[in-house]
Amino acid sequence: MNKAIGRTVVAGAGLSGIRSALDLAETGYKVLLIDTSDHIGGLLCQLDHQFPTSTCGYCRMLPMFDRDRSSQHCLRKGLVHENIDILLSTELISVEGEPGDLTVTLKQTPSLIDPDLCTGCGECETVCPVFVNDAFNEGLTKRKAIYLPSPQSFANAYTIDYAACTRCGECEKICPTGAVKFIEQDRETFKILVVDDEKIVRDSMKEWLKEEGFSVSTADSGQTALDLMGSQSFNMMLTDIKMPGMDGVALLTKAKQINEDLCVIMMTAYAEVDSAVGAMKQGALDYLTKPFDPDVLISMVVKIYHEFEIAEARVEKVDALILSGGTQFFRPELGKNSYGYGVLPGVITGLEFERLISGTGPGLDPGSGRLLHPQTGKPVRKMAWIQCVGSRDVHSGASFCSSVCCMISIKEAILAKEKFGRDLETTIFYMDMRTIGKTFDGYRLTAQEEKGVRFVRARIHSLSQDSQHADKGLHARYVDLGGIVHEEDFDLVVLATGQRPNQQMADLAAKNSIGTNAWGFIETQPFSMTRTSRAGILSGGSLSGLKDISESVTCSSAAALGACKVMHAAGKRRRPESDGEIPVDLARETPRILTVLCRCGSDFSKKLDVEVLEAGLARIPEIESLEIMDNLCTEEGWTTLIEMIEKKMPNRLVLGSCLSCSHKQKIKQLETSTGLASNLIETMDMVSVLKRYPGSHIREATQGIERELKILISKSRFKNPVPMERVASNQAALVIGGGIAGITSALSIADCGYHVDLIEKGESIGGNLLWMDKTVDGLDIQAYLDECVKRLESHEQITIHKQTRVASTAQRPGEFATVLQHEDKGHQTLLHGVTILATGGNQAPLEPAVGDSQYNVFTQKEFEMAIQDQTIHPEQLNSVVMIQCSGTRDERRNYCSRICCIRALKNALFLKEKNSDTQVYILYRDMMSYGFFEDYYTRAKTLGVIFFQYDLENKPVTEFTDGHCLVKTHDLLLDMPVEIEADCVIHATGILPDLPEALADQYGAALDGFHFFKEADSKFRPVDSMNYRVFSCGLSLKPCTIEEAVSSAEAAAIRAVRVLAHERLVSGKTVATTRTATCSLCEMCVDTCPYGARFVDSLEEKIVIDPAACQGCGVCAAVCPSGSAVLEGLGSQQMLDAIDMALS
Amino acid sequence: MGQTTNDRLLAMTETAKEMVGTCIQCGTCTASCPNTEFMDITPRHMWRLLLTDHMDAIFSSKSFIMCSSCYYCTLRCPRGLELTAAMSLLKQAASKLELKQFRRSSLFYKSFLDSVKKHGRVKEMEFMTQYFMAMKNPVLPFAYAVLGLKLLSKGKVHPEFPFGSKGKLTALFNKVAELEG
Amino acid sequence: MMTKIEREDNSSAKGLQQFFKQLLEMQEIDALFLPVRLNASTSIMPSLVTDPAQLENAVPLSPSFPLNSARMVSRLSYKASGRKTAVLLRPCETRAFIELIKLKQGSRQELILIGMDCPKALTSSDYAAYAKQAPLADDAYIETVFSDNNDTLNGFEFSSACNTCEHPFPVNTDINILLHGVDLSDGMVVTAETEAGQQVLGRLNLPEATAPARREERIQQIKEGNSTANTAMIEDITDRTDSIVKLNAFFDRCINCYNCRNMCPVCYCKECVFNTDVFHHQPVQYHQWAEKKGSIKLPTDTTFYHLTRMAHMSHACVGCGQCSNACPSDINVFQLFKSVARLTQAAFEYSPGTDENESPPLSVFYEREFENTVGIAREE
Amino acid sequence: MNYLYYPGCSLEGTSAEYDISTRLLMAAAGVQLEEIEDWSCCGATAAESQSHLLSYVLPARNLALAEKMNRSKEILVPCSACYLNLKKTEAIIKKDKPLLKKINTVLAEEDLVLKGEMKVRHLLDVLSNDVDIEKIKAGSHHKMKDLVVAPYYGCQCLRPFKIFDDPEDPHSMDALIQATGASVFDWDMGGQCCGASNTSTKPEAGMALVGNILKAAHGADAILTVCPMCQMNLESNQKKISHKEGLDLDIPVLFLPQFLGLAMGKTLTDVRLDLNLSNTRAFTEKAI
Repeated sequence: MNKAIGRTVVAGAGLSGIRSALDLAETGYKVLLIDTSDHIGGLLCQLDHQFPTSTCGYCRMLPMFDRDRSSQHCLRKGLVHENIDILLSTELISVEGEPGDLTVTLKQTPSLIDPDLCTGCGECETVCPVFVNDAFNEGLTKRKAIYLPSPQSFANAYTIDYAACTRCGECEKICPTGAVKFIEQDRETFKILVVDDEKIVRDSMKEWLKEEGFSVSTADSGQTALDLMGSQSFNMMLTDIKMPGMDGVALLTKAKQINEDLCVIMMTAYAEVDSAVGAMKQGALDYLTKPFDPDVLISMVVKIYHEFEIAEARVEKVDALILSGGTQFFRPELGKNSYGYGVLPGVITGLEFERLISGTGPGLDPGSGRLLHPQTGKPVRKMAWIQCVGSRDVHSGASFCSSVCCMISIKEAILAKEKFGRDLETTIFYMDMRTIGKTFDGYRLTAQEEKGVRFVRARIHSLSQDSQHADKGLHARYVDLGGIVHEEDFDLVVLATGQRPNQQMADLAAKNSIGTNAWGFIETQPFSMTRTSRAGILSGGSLSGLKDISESVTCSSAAALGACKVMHAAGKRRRPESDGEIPVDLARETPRILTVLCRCGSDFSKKLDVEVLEAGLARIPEIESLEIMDNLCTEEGWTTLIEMIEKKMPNRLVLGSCLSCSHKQKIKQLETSTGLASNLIETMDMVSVLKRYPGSHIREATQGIERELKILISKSRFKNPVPMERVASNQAALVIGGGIAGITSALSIADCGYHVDLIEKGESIGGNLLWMDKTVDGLDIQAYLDECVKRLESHEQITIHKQTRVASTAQRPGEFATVLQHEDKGHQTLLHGVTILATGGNQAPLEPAVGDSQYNVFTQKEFEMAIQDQTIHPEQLNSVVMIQCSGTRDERRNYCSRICCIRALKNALFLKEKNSDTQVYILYRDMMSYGFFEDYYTRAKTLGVIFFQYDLENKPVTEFTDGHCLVKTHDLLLDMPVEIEADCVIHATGILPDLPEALADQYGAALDGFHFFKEADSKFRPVDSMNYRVFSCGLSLKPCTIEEAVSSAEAAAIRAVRVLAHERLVSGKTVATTRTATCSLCEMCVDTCPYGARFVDSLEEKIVIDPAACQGCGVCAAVCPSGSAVLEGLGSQQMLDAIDMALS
Repeated sequence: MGQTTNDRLLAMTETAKEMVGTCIQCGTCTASCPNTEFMDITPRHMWRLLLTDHMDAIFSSKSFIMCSSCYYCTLRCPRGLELTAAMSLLKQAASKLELKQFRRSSLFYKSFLDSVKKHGRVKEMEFMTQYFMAMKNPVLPFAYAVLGLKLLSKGKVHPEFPFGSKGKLTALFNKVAELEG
Repeated sequence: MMTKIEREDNSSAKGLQQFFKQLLEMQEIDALFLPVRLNASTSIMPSLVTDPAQLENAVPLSPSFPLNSARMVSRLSYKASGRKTAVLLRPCETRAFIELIKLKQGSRQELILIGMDCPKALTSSDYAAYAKQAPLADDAYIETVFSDNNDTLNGFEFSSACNTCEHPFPVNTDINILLHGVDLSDGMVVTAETEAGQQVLGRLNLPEATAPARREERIQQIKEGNSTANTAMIEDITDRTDSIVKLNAFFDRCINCYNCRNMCPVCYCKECVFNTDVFHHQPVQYHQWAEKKGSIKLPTDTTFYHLTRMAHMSHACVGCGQCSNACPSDINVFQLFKSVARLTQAAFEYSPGTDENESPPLSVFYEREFENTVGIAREE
Repeated sequence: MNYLYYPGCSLEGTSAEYDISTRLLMAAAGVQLEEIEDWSCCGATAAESQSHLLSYVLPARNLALAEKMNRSKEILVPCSACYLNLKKTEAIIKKDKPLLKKINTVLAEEDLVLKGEMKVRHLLDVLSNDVDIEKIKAGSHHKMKDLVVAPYYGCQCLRPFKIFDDPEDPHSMDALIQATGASVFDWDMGGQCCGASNTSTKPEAGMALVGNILKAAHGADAILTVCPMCQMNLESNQKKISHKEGLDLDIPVLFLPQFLGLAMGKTLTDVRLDLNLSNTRAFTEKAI
């Protein structure tokens, strides 16, 4: 029986959507990747710089093996993958059905520009008369109504901003390829009802909207409106909120009962913004604040008209759904706006700042290299960042912490310093600095001590500006720890705006019974960061709460794993791997190169001297001929090219055209229709070469084109189609470590149908979970563990080896051979294709100086175990002191273990629950209750837990005297000594990883400075090692909660399944080889290969390569002095020849 | 200050302490307060003292008396704490305990309420006179003399005792006192 | 451990022979590698000796330096032979060998490396002339070269490599023979530098020695003298080669014989890229070049060849001078190479041959190099 | 439009002109006011400082009286302090039922019952949201067109209850001022505290705050207020502060309804400008 190929919809094509999609596509499943915006890449398209390198690394997410199935360029430019279909400007409307059989309804707004025809020449942009704020630059610059969706976009096709476009038709007239086609719009049929008790409002709105071609009716009260709706149907209603009798909100509810699809926009005065926002929760689409500009009204209406009228519905059958819409940022102008965002010049959001200083940003002064104020254009000397804007603030409806803003602001402050010099003063005002990652605390120290960023623990309540003295900048007032009130002026203030749920996803969730939490974020199931309340629907990335890049990527991979399990369970198959014909060996054939140039609908004689060009190329013996053709982008043009190739039978082709005709997919098509191997086709972007010679410099342009062509010709003439290398790949996994990360990754891989050997050095499975009782959320850990272990033990694809360690391992292309050593049973050799290092970690032991068990001094773990053993009784405790960061976050172990604060809160809440009279004191440095954990911090405070902040200079000291235990600390704020008599002291000692360097080393993995697993890239490849067959998860990777451990384990699992799914792995076209004859076996290439793709075969005395691991980076070729390490298709000979040709 | 007073204060400020329980000492209140520069302890520090039971320190300062109920702190506190109300509770405690250093303001309020209790509505001249007498500070009235004369001349204050039966709200006041113990 | 090699018949040379004989007679040592005067000639060549009797022709210290022995020791050690060999090397030979070890072209697993204060060398042609004048003058040579005044030898200038050498003292060896600042009449000083060296030396039961009193002072003198000479030499060569025109002129006599490469101790490739098809041009190529410029000199790729060799190996150049020694066209390749090497080695903070654990620059990447590499300069 | 009216003690005494001008303006705008019978003091800041329960009982009595009248569900309050006390009570009894019960126990002494039906509205709220601004425009004689006036809101009509204006950046008076033809003085002191409650007990603190406001108002022709405490504080300390600072800080201070009344053609006597403590001559000369 030919089973169907598994297919998943990924809704949201930002970072997390792309991660999920690629993981599934690489595994061999089909993906439909959709996004509501007009370009993929999401938020990261707007960010040029990432922590900690201050560069971008988006491309590190691209496939590593069989990579020619996918585009291999910057993901901000776009993505092409054989297994991924991408639909932009598309919204997910509904989802029905069961896992393995879901029906999703999509709504796509068609573009007025045919992307296949658009050459990106930009003529339309020059004639477009409309200027609007460029959303990509966060409104800091202007753009036309016809524009490139993102400056990096690869497709290079223009798009039209429907809301701004006046449909003047100029672009349609000038487009040389006829790509712009305005669809006949029938706005007459779009019926709008305006409801307002004020006549003047009704009348003017009617007039404005009629001018745009819409049909408009009016009503002076809610009742009249309802009456009208009874007699005719409307598409849209604009209603005032405050009206006598029935108010707007009541009308909304009733109108929706009559017509569920009615688009409703609320109109409101300042005082009712809250009710307008409330109305949006009840189904209103948007709101307008009175008084409003007609343009704002029109653009809102036109946009909705497009989205709901022109958009086409589309129904797809899929197996699973991954929601990855991300989060939205808090918009100060719509809520509590005490910082005058949008009002005071120089108050910007973090994202705006990133745009301001991006490579093309308007904030850069190319002359002086200084940062310029976006409004005044004057150099910026003093900047401030204000944290927790719209987070940890009940007045803006956000009692949660947004988790990542602290790090973002540190990054931005460092960037400012790096880009504009140390003289630029930078200050971060914060409440708690939440550096909750293993390298974050160090980054903060770098910012503070090396870069000179000032950190002030104070909240600025508002900003003001002296309207008469705008040059004084923004005035801020804050109080320092010593109680001194300071007044300071800043040129630029960056607001670290917090997270808000993605509204579109929240609406979708509400309509499709997908559970959300108290704040409207998608809620995931216990111990999972991806499973939603509906089976088969997964949440990826930040949708369930803001995450940094690495956590988002991890969570999205975990979501992909979830989808993969669904598809496997539903019996779906993977896409068969094309065998790929072995290309003809051309080594002995004389190269015959056909050179074809496309005119792109223009007159070449005005741009090029074709005769000169022909004469120049004719002296190259390998040239078959130079052909000029037209409109390659059309069906007809394409056929002409194919016919030409069939007639002339060249064995190589050099093609000069616009970008869209020469991208990978088109060339692949050409290969299919002509049999000419795609790597024998060289392409040139004619449009951009010719752009270098504006005006009528025909001679220069001809020379330029000739030079470019000659380079391609030289590249091409030494080429031989290389059969793609394949390496047999072992399809079993080894998981080292039987904690929750190991268990989860083993189960996950096994659930996808692959065999797993799990080894555990101890006698029982469960790791740290064995000593835990409940999570801070009150979830029963033992029940969860029992269930997991039961599944593990009964899974037919899993073999468990307890009391077993790795004795040694050897690697060859496609396989590991690991020798296991059982405590009693001796050795056993396992062959496996991937390795997951889930060796876990432990709570660091108590330092002997602070510990004294007879005085009830514990680590957190010891305390919890003592409670369970009933060696201490919480009811009897009078005073408990918890000391956070004990022996950690200082020179000894300079990282934050992330989970100790949460654990302390959990224990504090537990103690208060057992005995509300127990005094609980938490001595902390920064309270790391990130994300929704903030609520437990608040709850602990509400229950009377007393928190003392201390700093490194005054660490708490414990003294023991005849039966008494006294903790001495220093209250940082009050600057006074504090002594607490305690009958129990609990130290949060942090996490120590348990990943032996020798073990990691054997598998080609590395450790970081703190002995955790070192990620291939901490942000974009957070569970991978540089060896593409080795992964890590759980505590050996980094400190994490149980949910986070499960998430990283699932991520490691899908990353492994990606490899395991292939019997044979296909390399990329560009891979390195070794010429054994000239190789001196110096092993320089082995040492330098960043991907661990090279091995010494000591039996045969040669270097062997795993072609799937090789990324064609060419480092080996660079270090090899004898030229024995060769990059296929990019040999020295070709390079030298290309130089000669360019100079000839 | 004696231990007993401290204990009484602890009991009386229990509600205030609960009200600021979730304070994270971010300092927004202090930076927002128009009277900070006249306070010996800033609100940020005061909440901290309250949370750590340093009643003696709080009540040996006069900071909370300086609160002019502008509600900026309440408006801006990211934790949503009703700080102005908490300030009032501290004022109440100080007043009930008749702490010496708060005599001036306590008496001011007391005189005011006495006037209300008697007449239902307040008559500025009456309560001011009472207040000055209670302060037993013969010089103090002169500070207000100019304003007083001005008001008199505009006919805005009436030196004679006002309308309304004596003891108009006495029943209410007594009942409140009874309920509050 | 510091012991003494006593003179034999008032001859240091014989004393040394005796020392090596004792070594070879030890059970642990199967063979000795050291310079031996060949029968029936004045030529002194590195030899592998297994018969102690044949050590009477051994000349451990001489001005003869026909080739850098690192290449030979590499041949003896790149794989296990099952035999233990003691190897006597000049400091520049040791350093070159250490580089080869890093490149997996040799191993010290089965070797005892014996180093010595450098006895300097004449160029091969000068040595031939000198040997004619003073055959078998081994002791006189030792007296001269380790005296305070050793600028010339019978009127012959020492090789410019030796005069400008900044590391003429042994490093990375197991056993060292010290000669500078030593009162040779009282014998030579031999020290053990590693545990392996200690074991060997301990068994020889040599008399104890004290640290030579004037040694530090001599080392300092020599270093300073050579360093001054080196700077002058580099200034001079830089001046002569600091443009592409001058550089081409410098190499205009090059005949692509590749002798310099063949004699370079660190040029370790089995087959040089210049011997492969990369530089085996199509006939049409020569014509195209000639057409472009009007004429071209043949052989082509001469300067390119030297530049490539510098690119590949200058980081590992130990400054032994054998490239110049081998050049039939009398091009002072060494001087140019050393001047370039000084820059590349400084750029990578790399010191070839001094630390066996220091990885070759291209095989490691330090994050601090990132800014240099990607060209993003950060404000500091 | 029809509201119950709670003048409060100050409007009976020190701020009689506020009472008079409010009644006059509302009548002109076609709004009927009916005074709550037998109203009593709201407790001001004094009750709050002395007794928690009392601070709610005093306003509650007035709310209960209003409910008893059964005429309108909305109470118009010109005095910001009274407004806040009444508003607080209105709000808390919706949430804190035990407190409501306690309050009713006390009110039983006067045979009163509080149900919680009344909505407390500030005069400014009613003026800017309920009163048809066209009426003010229509009535205004453009005498004010050369004037630049500084709207001063004070604290308690803005905070903590966010009802009709932005508590950080209030602007509700702008439209009313512009309706008269006058311009709005551009300043950001409108919502700042004037320190009235401290002027008697801690004069230096109170003076500092009034001083800031008076200084910032330099350049305006008048300050408009909507609170008797603010009015008194801004008016009565001008001389003292001017003397201390060595500046001329004299500025006319008017209640908003006085100003609107004048604009709409009422006479100086009608709005009792004679009762104002500040020197209003400069203002009257320029305006009329």
